[in-house]
Amino acid sequence: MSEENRPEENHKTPGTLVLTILLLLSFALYYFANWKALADVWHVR
Amino acid sequence: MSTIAIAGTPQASEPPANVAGNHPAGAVRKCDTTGLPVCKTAERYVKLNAVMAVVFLLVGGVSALLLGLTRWPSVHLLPVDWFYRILTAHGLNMLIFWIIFMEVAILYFVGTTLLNSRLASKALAFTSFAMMLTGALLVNAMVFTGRADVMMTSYVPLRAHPGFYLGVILFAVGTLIGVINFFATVYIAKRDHTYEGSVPLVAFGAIAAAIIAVVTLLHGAIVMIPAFLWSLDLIGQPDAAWYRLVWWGLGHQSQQINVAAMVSVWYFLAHITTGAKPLNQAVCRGAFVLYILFINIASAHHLLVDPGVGATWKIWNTSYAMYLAVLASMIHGFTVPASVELAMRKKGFDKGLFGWLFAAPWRNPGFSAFFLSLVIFGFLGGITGVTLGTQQINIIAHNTLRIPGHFHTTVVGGTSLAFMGLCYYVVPLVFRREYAWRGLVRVQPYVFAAGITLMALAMSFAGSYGVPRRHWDIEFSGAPFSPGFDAAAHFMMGLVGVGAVVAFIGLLVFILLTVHAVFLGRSNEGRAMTAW
Amino acid sequence: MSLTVPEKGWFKAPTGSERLWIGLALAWCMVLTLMMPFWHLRGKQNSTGEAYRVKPADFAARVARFVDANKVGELAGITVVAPAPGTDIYLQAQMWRWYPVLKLKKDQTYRLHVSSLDLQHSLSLQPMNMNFQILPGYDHVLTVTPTMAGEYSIICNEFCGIGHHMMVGRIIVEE
Amino acid sequence: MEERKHPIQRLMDNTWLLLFLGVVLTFISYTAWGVIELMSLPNATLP
Repeated sequence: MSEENRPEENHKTPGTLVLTILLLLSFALYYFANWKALADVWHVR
Repeated sequence: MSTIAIAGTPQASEPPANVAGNHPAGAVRKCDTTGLPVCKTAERYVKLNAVMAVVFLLVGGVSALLLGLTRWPSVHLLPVDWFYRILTAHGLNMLIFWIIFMEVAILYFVGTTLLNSRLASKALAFTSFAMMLTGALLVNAMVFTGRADVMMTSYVPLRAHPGFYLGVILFAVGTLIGVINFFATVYIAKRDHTYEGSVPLVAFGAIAAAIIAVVTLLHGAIVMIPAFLWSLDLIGQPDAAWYRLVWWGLGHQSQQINVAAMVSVWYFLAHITTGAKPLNQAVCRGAFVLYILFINIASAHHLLVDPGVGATWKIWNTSYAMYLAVLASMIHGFTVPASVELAMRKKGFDKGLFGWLFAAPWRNPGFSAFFLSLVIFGFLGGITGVTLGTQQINIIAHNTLRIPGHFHTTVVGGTSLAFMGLCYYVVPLVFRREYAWRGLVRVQPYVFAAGITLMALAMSFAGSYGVPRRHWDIEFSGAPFSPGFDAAAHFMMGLVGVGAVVAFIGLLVFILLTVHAVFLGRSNEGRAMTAW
Repeated sequence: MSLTVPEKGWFKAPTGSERLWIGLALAWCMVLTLMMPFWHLRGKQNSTGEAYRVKPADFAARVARFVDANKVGELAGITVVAPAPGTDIYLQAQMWRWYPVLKLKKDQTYRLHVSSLDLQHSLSLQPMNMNFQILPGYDHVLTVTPTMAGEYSIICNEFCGIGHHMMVGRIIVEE
Repeated sequence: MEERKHPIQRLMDNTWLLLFLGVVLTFISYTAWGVIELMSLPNATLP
């Protein structure tokens, strides 16, 4: 069996998963902080 | 090519690949480092396009320095007319000429070397290059002689000299011809069976970029031809809202070509610097398909507080049809570092969560440029882009410095930095010349990344205090009222200046070392390139 | 690898942490997708793009009538108007001024019509930092409710020529 | 024996279909819809 088709035990990438979850958390923080900032301005439609 | 024969099962439905490719005799050489075939015609045009890319990068870079020194409140270098003139030149040279010349070079390289094919047409490659160069020179001539102080966007009814629109049209049509030449190469490679099965992943990414380029350039033609005719007084003024709608089909989507090309370059550099292989090609390709189908409609990001287009149109289009292109970027943001992690772990750097990352080849400028590009694009560019492109949130961001703060982390910290990392391999492999002063090359990506990050973050903060983009004087001298920005905003504008200077130093080091290597570097013909 | 053709059988479902990440990312994209319609229905700040076609001359004439009917004074050489709450009010953008100065009441709702007589401009209310694009030929209607009293500046943040930085107007909101 | 391919793999291997879809979807969703929105605007009454 070739390298790329081996079962996924050899495909463990825990470091990358931690990095991407960090990305998701900062994303959520920035995103909702901006909704909060938006909620503070005048009302407009 | 390793294929696995399962006992009793016949092989693929396609006939076997023609390993020699479809090159005429003498038109191909074997790369001394990688063993890959290099089409000599394509190589010539890769060189020509890459050299012009760097020339326009220098023009855009000097402009950037002047702009940074003008928006630095205590320096305020340029007079008002030259500020807007240089700003116009900066946008066009950086966002259009540097990047698209580079991308045409990438397309020619990928279409021929990775697909093992000859370039479809020498004549088209020449026509494309000649038109692009003429167009870019014409635009620059118009801008620097003060006949097109209209910004990169040239929003009607602002009006430039007809030569300006003609230059943009020539450049766009020239690019389109180059893209057609690439597609023709993809076609003849398949027809001549120069490869077997599916195209390589990097080629697939390049195809995605080329498809996005077609959409972009069609919009460019639709909007620029009426603007050109209007500047000649042959037709009436195009409608302002219509112009914005179609122009951003050019302006925003041209940046999506960059995204697709940059991600391909990430896969390329990850492989060539660490031996990384994607975990699952179907996932990577699926993400590129999502780009092709959905990323272009986010041109709506620029019209979120515009009159005329309604909330449904805005919400649907700004969300890339339910954020499917964002999903694609988040997938690449995983698959690219994961492939590096896997490769490093297999080499034995298996300690803890991040042992692989610390052991990565940080002294290799190809790797550091690629990984910094990934981090800057993901953490700064991606997050700010999606947030600012949220329909309602755009109310507190439109046309403030938050917007350039965002796109300097995507297009400069992301795409330009990745392309610089690419050059550290293109020059030794295609020009077959070695870089000198290698210690300086090793620090270049860090200097550039630090400068651009500082500048972009400072722009973002200043923008959240309301500081406008494309603005000569935030003291508003001569205005009836003074808005009086927060002192913190002025401090941030100072940091914009400092960051711009640092980034410019990084850029200048890149350009000088690259020009030196191309014209005076030690030749490595006949042997492998010196490893970084 | 990424530079050569993939081996046969490359098309397969993701597994392990890659699959987990795709799931997380997809869930987050659904959150992003739902936020905009949610805010459109429940939030107080939306840009609906309400607009009508208008000839610049017609708009200028309407602004002139509006100013005549509601004039209360002058500030820095610009006429100040104090329209009745709940009415249609007008603001004109041109190189390089906003006209007139508007005096509004806090927590009252107005239908603010804005258009340009020449180039594209962009209305940027400071220090509130609210921004809307203003185009010639389009009557952009913003149904706006000032929720805070004070003096606000309107700067132009779309490039409109050499005097762009001098284009500053004012809105005064009284309790 | 014909090799069986997943329909999505077949889409990924078909450059021309991808090109077609990429162009058409953008023109419908962004450009055409946007232009229709602009064209269907009524004239201002300026009350």
